[in-house]
Amino acid sequence: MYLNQFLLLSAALFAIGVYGVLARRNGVLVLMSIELILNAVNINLVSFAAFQDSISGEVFALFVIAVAAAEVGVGLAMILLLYRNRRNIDLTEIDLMKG
Amino acid sequence: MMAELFIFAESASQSGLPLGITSGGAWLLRNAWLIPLLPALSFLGILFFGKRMPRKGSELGIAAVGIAFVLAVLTGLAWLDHRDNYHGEETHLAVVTVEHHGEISHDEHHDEHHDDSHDEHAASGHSESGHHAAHSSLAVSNTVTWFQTNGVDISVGVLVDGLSVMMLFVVTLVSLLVHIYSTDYVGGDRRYTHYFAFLSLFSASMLTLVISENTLQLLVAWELVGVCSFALIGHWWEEKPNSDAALKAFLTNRVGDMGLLVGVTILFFAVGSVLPDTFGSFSIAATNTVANNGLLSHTALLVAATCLMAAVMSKSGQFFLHTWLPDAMAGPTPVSALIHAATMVVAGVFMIARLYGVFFEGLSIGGSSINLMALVGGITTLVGASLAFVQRDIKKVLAYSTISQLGYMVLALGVGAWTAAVFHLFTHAFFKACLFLGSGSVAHAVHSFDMKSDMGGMRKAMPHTYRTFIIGSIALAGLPPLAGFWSKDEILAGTGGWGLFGGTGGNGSYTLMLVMGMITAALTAAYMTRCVYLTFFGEFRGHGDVHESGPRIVVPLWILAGLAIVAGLFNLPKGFQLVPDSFQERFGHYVEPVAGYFPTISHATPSWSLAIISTLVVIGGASAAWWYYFVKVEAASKASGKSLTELPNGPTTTYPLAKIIHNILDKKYYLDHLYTGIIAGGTKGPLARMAYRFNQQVIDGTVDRVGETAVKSGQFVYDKIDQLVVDGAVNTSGRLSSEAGGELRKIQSGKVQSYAAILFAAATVLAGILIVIV
Amino acid sequence: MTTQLLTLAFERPAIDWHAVAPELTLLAVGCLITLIDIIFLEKARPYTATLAGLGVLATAIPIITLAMDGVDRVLFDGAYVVDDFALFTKAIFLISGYVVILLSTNYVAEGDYWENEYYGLLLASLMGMVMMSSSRDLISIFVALELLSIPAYLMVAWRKRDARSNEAGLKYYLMGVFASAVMLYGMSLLFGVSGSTQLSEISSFLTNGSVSSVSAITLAIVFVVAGFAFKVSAAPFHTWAPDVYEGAPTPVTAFLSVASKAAGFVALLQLIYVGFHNQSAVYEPLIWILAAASMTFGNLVALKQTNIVRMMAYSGVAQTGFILAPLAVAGHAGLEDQALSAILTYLAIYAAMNLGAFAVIITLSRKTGSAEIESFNGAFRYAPAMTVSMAFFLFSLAGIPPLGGWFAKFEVFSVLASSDDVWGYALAVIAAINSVIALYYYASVARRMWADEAPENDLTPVSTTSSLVSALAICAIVTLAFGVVPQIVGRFADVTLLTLGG
Amino acid sequence: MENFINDWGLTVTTFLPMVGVAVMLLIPKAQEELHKKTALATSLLVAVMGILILTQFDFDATGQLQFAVDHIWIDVINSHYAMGLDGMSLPLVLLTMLVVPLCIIYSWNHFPEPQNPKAFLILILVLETGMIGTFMAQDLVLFFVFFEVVLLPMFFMIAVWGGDDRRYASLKFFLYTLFGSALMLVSFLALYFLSGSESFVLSDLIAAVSSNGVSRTAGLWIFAGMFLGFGIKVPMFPFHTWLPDAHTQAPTVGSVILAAVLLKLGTYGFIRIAIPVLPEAAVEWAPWIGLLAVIGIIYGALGCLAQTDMKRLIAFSSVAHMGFVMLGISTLTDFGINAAIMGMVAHGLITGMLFFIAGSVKERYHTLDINRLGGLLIQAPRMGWIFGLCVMASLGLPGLAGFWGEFPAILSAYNPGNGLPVTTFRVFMVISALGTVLAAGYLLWLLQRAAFGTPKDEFAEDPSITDVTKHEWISWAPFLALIVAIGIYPNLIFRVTDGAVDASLDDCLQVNASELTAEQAEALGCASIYNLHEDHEDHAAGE
Repeated sequence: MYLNQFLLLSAALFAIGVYGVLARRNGVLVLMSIELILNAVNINLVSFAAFQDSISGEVFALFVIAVAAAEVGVGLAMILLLYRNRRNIDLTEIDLMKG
Repeated sequence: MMAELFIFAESASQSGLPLGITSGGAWLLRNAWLIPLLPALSFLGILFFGKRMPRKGSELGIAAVGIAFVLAVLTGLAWLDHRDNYHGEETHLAVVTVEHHGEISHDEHHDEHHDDSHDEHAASGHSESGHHAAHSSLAVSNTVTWFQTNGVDISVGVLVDGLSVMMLFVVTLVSLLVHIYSTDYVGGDRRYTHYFAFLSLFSASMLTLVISENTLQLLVAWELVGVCSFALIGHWWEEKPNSDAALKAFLTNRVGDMGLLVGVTILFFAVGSVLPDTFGSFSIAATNTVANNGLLSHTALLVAATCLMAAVMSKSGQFFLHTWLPDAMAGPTPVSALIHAATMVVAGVFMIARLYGVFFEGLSIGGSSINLMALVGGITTLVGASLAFVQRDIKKVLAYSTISQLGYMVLALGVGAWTAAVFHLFTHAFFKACLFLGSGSVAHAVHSFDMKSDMGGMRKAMPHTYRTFIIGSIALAGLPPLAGFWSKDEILAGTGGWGLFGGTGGNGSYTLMLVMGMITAALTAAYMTRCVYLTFFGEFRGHGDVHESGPRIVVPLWILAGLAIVAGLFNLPKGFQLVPDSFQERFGHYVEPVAGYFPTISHATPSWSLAIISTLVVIGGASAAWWYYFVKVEAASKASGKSLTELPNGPTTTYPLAKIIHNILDKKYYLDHLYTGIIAGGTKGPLARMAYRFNQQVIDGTVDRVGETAVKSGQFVYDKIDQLVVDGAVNTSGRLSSEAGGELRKIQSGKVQSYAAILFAAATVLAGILIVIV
Repeated sequence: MTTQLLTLAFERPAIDWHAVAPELTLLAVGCLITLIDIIFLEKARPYTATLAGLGVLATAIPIITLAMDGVDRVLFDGAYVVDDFALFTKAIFLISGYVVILLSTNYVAEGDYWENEYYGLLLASLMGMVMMSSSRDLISIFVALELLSIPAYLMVAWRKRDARSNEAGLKYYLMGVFASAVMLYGMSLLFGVSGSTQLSEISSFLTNGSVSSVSAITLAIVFVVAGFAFKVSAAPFHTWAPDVYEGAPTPVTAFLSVASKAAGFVALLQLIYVGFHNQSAVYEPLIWILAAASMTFGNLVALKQTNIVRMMAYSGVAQTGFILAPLAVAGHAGLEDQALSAILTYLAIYAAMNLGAFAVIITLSRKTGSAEIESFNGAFRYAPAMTVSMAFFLFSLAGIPPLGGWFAKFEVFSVLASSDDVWGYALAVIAAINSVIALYYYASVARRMWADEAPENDLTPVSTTSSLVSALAICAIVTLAFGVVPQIVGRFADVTLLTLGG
Repeated sequence: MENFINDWGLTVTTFLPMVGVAVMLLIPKAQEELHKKTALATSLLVAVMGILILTQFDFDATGQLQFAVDHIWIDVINSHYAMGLDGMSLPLVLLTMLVVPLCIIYSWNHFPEPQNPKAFLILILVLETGMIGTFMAQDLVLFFVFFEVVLLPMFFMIAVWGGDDRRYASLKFFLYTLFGSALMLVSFLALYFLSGSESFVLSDLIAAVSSNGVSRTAGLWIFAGMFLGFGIKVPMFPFHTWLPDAHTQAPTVGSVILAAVLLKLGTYGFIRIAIPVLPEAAVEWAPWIGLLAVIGIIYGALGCLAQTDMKRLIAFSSVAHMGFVMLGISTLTDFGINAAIMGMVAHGLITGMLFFIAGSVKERYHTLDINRLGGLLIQAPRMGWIFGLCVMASLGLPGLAGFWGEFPAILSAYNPGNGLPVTTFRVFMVISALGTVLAAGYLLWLLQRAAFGTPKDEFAEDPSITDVTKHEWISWAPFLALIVAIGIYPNLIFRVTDGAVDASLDDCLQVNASELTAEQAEALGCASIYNLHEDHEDHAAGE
């Protein structure tokens, strides 16, 4: 198996994730697509670490996973707050401030 | 002895062109600057303490001018003594010219003592005959540093020679008489003190102008005199026409001053490039000397002379810049007498006389071709005389006559008759001042200047004024034996006109000038007769009782009238047998400098035949007018019972159209008119009126329109260019940036996903560009 | 290949405790505050603010001692470096953190939300920044970035029941996470290409190693720089800033506009100077575009703003453009150090000016109640001292001597002027024009406060608290000092990153 | 005392007003009298220091920098705190020290509209520091800092105490001058870097430029930057639109200081920095500066003819006057620059007086619309005559200061420095002579409409129109005395400036081109100037 296959997989995941963030209206789904992007990054890191047999790639991936968890926690809290105030979490409607 | 940088005391080692100017001389000559200082101090005194003085400042003014007059006379005598028995101990100021401009030839000079006897009579003083450049001292010059720049000292000082002594005498005398006259004439005025303050300031600046040693000082005094005339013309500035007249006078003078400014600059640097170790010099003596000896390039002199001529034309009311002078009559009459007859207007003539070297070389007066100066003088005499005809206002008549006489002087200077011009200036000052003051006293009595409606038949009521006015007019007309005849005859002889009249000699034969001079002489006689008739003869048309003016008016009138009679004797022509040799041509002998700083001009030999012809022409002009007024109008007014001023159905009303075309061809018309005029007499009126209207609409109009166009263009420039273009550019750039701000704000749509889209798009686009570039 | 990983025996890396002292003290104070908050709840309310302030000042002590002995300390074989650069930037973070604490004591106390957690979050974020300035390794940079960003998300959404703060929080969170994800992708590629996460190794690998695909590196660099461009709100990535600044509570906005922006710049400097040291062909045009865009964009949009905080946001974007400018020519020979010191000086002076301006805005909005510029009209009549100091800060931001800003702009201009190439001069001209446009909105605000009538001219004086006044005093003195005697900051900022990196 | 003045004199004089400001900050706003007294005391103290400096000033060596002080200020960019005074800056510094106390006295009991004497007087004192500092600074960065310090107080003076359209005027004034100074800063930097001088001090820069020189194009660009920076401040023709607005909207005292001193910063910059440092570029730029100056003269005059507001007319007239000053400078000769400095001092005094009178008229008539004014000489005769005197001085009547500013400038234009096109400068001379006529036109028209004639009926029996008050007399008397004194004896100024101008002008510009042979020119290092313009060799030898 060649490195490129892994890179292509991660690039694909990355693209899907970005699409998810830009297109989805529901807050939670946007959070899920961000997770998708982060996992793409992890795949990238791990594959590079394996092929160049340097350990720091994996360490980096571990950190990314940990931080991603923290981020999701805060993100969900935010969305919960939004739901409590607005009764819906449609991102396109939160445009009180503009210009 | 204070030596200037470029003119240094001539010592044996460096020889140079002898200027004939010594520094030092009698105490009075060295301290001639006291004369202008006195009126200046009195100006300040009156300004600050005038209100609190018993006679509200007038006594201080009269005292100052009186002392100045006495000093002027003493300086004159001291100068005559200095001129005649010069002992050669003062140091001669000689200009040294830069060697590499080729060797300057100057013949050997030796000191020559005059062994003449000193005659107690002021005017006489026999000196050696002939004019070879004896090493005699002509002028006394003392200077002190005024300011330094570029390492060179620019100095201010005093130059006392024949011309300045004569001018000092004239200015102080006329100013004194006018001061005395004004105490009565301006008696009740509410700004009596201010009037006397500015009168003293005027005298001070005129006296400074007269004795100024360099062109910069001349320019300073020239403009100061202009300001004083502005203040005095606008004395009653409550009424708009008075302040308009003052403004117009000052602005026209200012136009002329522009020429003076440019001329002085050109001369300053031209002389500077010739003299060693200085980049410029204002000194009149040096400029004249360098010009006489052909060291300056002809083009520079020509340009400078033309520019200075512009200044003369504006200040001395020559042809197309004369429009301010008649309007200047809006000022009080003593002011007109002093400023617009005797002193200020002759400043232009004085400047030509002072810088004669420059004009002589620049306009090549020597050659017989008609130069600019002669032409301008000639035209002005004719225009002045013809316009004087049609005036209703007695002062306007005298104003136009002054323009005409000034034209005479400029004409004389243009043809090279220097002494004749200066002598005419000398005599004209007296009789013109006498006429003006006379007209003032008449107007004072009648409270109006309008001859046609308010005067007539005043000879019985005001005998003194009448007699002095008659003497003045005869002198002005130029009938012998009064002053006018001698000076005018000298000028006509000076023109060196037709051979057959014997007036040969001069600097080339200027026939056209002689003809113009003759015509003007006739016209002058004619309009003065008209003026005398309308004022003093026929029935009194005014209202109220008329009584003779007080002594303070009549005494100056008589003094001036006396001078008008006596003045002529100063310069009797050369071959005049009736008088011993020593009395001939005293004026010319003393006033005309014979020195390095004066060009060598040839003198015309006066001839009897020319004198007789000119007298006949004058009598002809006078009789034509006399016949028209004293006979026909007198008869018509007796027939109609009321006092007429001109024939009711005279020729003027019959052919209006002809007159308009005619006017454009007036040159020739004048000549034809001269012949028919003598015969027909009455037709002169319409032409003058046409000329007057032409003058008002065309020349005067152009001056006013120039003013208006300047204002309109100012409006245009300000509204269009300044507000629209320059300011607009600034404002639009301001508006553009804020509108751009407005547009860019719209990108901020408020939706977080559009933000994320922008972020990602930017990142990818930038990456794409850089991948392509790197 | 997997076995080789397991055999590594784990031995504890030698830790130089003095070098890490500042981070540790901050950690200790943070934990202390959270503990006190949990245990004493209501009773601890008045003490947490002062305790947080004292804590921050306490961390300043180890920094001073580290600076005293002047030795550069390297830990974890190059991943964590404490040198002059790091100390100077840590000092900036701590001082601005302290001023933010002063600003927020009354704001938070009077607000109706629970108070103590605010200071815990603040200290955590400070901790992240302090770590950022010493980290020379991709992983530590990423961790430091997330440590300072996540508490910031929460602080922005601090006013739970206010829709605006809520919206700002969410926007900041989503954009922040998305940007760091993009940055991570870049970092992973960078790691992939060079095989190590140490910046120094990456740069040595990039210079002499046989590089397989140049385009991959460029993509990596752009994505990484984009991530940090978001953090410093450079032009195309700045869209979050106005909404977040307006929505967040004003002390948090101050914190974001100064501290987190500075942290972003510190990371950017480390990456470029240490990481892509000789990739100037890539990052110079990129930074040039970012700088020019943010200057022009920021200034133009700021012209039309009616809300003072949004205006300060756009002015922040413009100032970022100015700070980036020297970086755009940093690649030229001999200019690296001068550009670096120019950026650091600008950051220090910008911190003082901006915090001062926000201090005045906070004090005045206690009376006017709204951040609209109209409401500030005629402030001169009822609060002369406030207006004079606001004019002070605004004109310093505009760059008028003798106030601090002129020296900052002067340094930037001198770097650009001596860059001696067309791009440098072009940027200088753009900067000159922009400083004039910037002056327009700064001066019009100052003029409004001086000249116009106060709204229905109620001239009741403003109730100022001691902490606000002291914050204002610190900022004013520092701005004037930088203006009149600029060599103070000049000498400190004269550090270099090259010795370690290159 | 002697060495105190020598090494501390300048610093004390410059920063004394700041001490005054500090004292006034402590005094509460209510005690207005105390504020006025402290402000006046400070400014008088500065004037006393000025007189002390004048007495110590060595008049034979006006060329060298006296009381020189040079300490390191910002070592990072090695700029020094270098101050010095020579013949060129002495008259301008003394003018500043004269104007400020008189302005304070003038506004003693009638401060402009929003009554706040404390802030107003503090701004005036800050202005004084800025102005004195600029004239004494010998280091480019220090010059730039003081040049900008002057900007802020003026902006606030116009913005807060100005007329009804002050918003637009103050912003425009601020942006214009700031744009100019930004460009000036860039050119200072470029000059410093390209010439490789080791510090920003003027003498080092001149030495560096003359030793290793700056390339011709670079020199031109740098001079262009400086020209824009200073030109906007002068103001020269295309950049003058801020002046009329700033003047009409500024309070009386503000426009007096603006006219009397602030306009001189630009021209002073030219003769102190631009010309001595870059003589070659100056020679190339001089004809263009001359052209703009002449256009300025005519444009200013035409602008005046179109005005209805008295203050705006006086503002436009100062555009024309500064045109003469710039014409003097553009000739690059000793005579020309002497005339320029004299022109600056004279314009400062005369236009300052005109604005004082305009201010007093505005107070009495509450309008400056010329059509509504009239008969000033009847209602306030003394003020009318003073107005007349100032009008006469302003149109350049000899015997008053104005003449010595204009006439030598016109005179020197006839004979410009080496390497300048002689014929073009002579055309400039004629046009500027025409300018004097236009000047007489619009000024006398103003005098006629405002002073002569009878007062309009709306003011005819208005009791509030009083003649000159005590405060006005005290503040105006020195101005009037100086205008007349300098008019009669101009050596007061020329004597001081002649040596300094001689020293500042690069010697290639001075020596007469025609006398120099080619290798002498080489030796003097003026080859660049002469071969720049060998076609202008026919240097007016008697032509």
